[in-house]
Amino acid sequence: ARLRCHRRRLHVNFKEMGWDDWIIAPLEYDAYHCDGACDFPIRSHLEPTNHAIIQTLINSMDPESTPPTCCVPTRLSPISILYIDSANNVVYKQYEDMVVESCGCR
Amino acid sequence: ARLRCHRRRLHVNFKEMGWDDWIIAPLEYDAYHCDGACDFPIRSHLEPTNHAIIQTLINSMDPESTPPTCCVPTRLSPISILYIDSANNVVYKQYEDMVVESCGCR
Amino acid sequence: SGKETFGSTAPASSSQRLLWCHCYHHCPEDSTNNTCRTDGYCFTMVEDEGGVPVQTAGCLGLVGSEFQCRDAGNSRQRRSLECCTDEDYCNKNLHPTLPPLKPPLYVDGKIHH
Repeated sequence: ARLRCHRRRLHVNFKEMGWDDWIIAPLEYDAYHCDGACDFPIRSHLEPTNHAIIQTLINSMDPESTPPTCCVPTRLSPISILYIDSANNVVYKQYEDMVVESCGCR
Repeated sequence: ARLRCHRRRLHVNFKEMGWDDWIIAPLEYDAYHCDGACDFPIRSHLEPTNHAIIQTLINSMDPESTPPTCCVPTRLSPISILYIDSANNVVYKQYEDMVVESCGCR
Repeated sequence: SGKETFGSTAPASSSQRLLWCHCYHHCPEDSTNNTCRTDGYCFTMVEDEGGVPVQTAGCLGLVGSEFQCRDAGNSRQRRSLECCTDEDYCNKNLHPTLPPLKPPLYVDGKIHH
């Protein structure tokens, strides 16, 4: 059976993406991603909304009519990036929502 | 090609769910749900996070290693329900996050 | 690959003005006359779909525009995306072209596709 919704590793390498021409540091970081099944009952740590619970129940009644809910990030954290902007300035900026801290069913 | 992420109809019928023994009204309502592809580039109305954009880019580089992001509710609204509680009282309560107002890629 | 024509003008949001863009193929549900509005950039993209170049256009939000407008250099699908922000509907003047096909890999004398 498919694993339940959880956080999985995702290592991002900006150099491989061809961004080492504008990003100075970091050139890689751990972003993680969310994957896995959201089936009934949705456990509390997956922080379902009321809608997610209703949709999950209807999916279990009639899977063809309604898809299950999806495992997505529910809490994210920022990282700071040192880069060269389009006017050739060196900038140090915090980018919000870059790292998955926890996953849930929505 | 699969439709892109958008809001779709989902009509909820509490009677069919067997809940008309405790829910007085409404016995049905339109909950909607989110469905569709989240592919590059993620348009502004789908309100992607930075992480969702990074994950989408990595998925387009290496689809086997990383799944695409998922189309999920980004804005929800409540409905009020009149029901009989376990102590046989008639209660009128607002349930949060019951209706999808908009969808996005996360 | 993405060519970003950010130009010197800052994105729309810094002067709290939203930018109108031309859009087709997946406009917002409440869109009228193939237009959309954004706090970020307009874009036009061409991608290779089964050998046929398909063009799409629309709005990208300011969040993540540095990433989306630059695209990732080596996406599996051939595509080219350009962004702009200098005036309303600026993406009508963007005409990205598909990057050249990658030469097949020559390994141990055999052609590997």
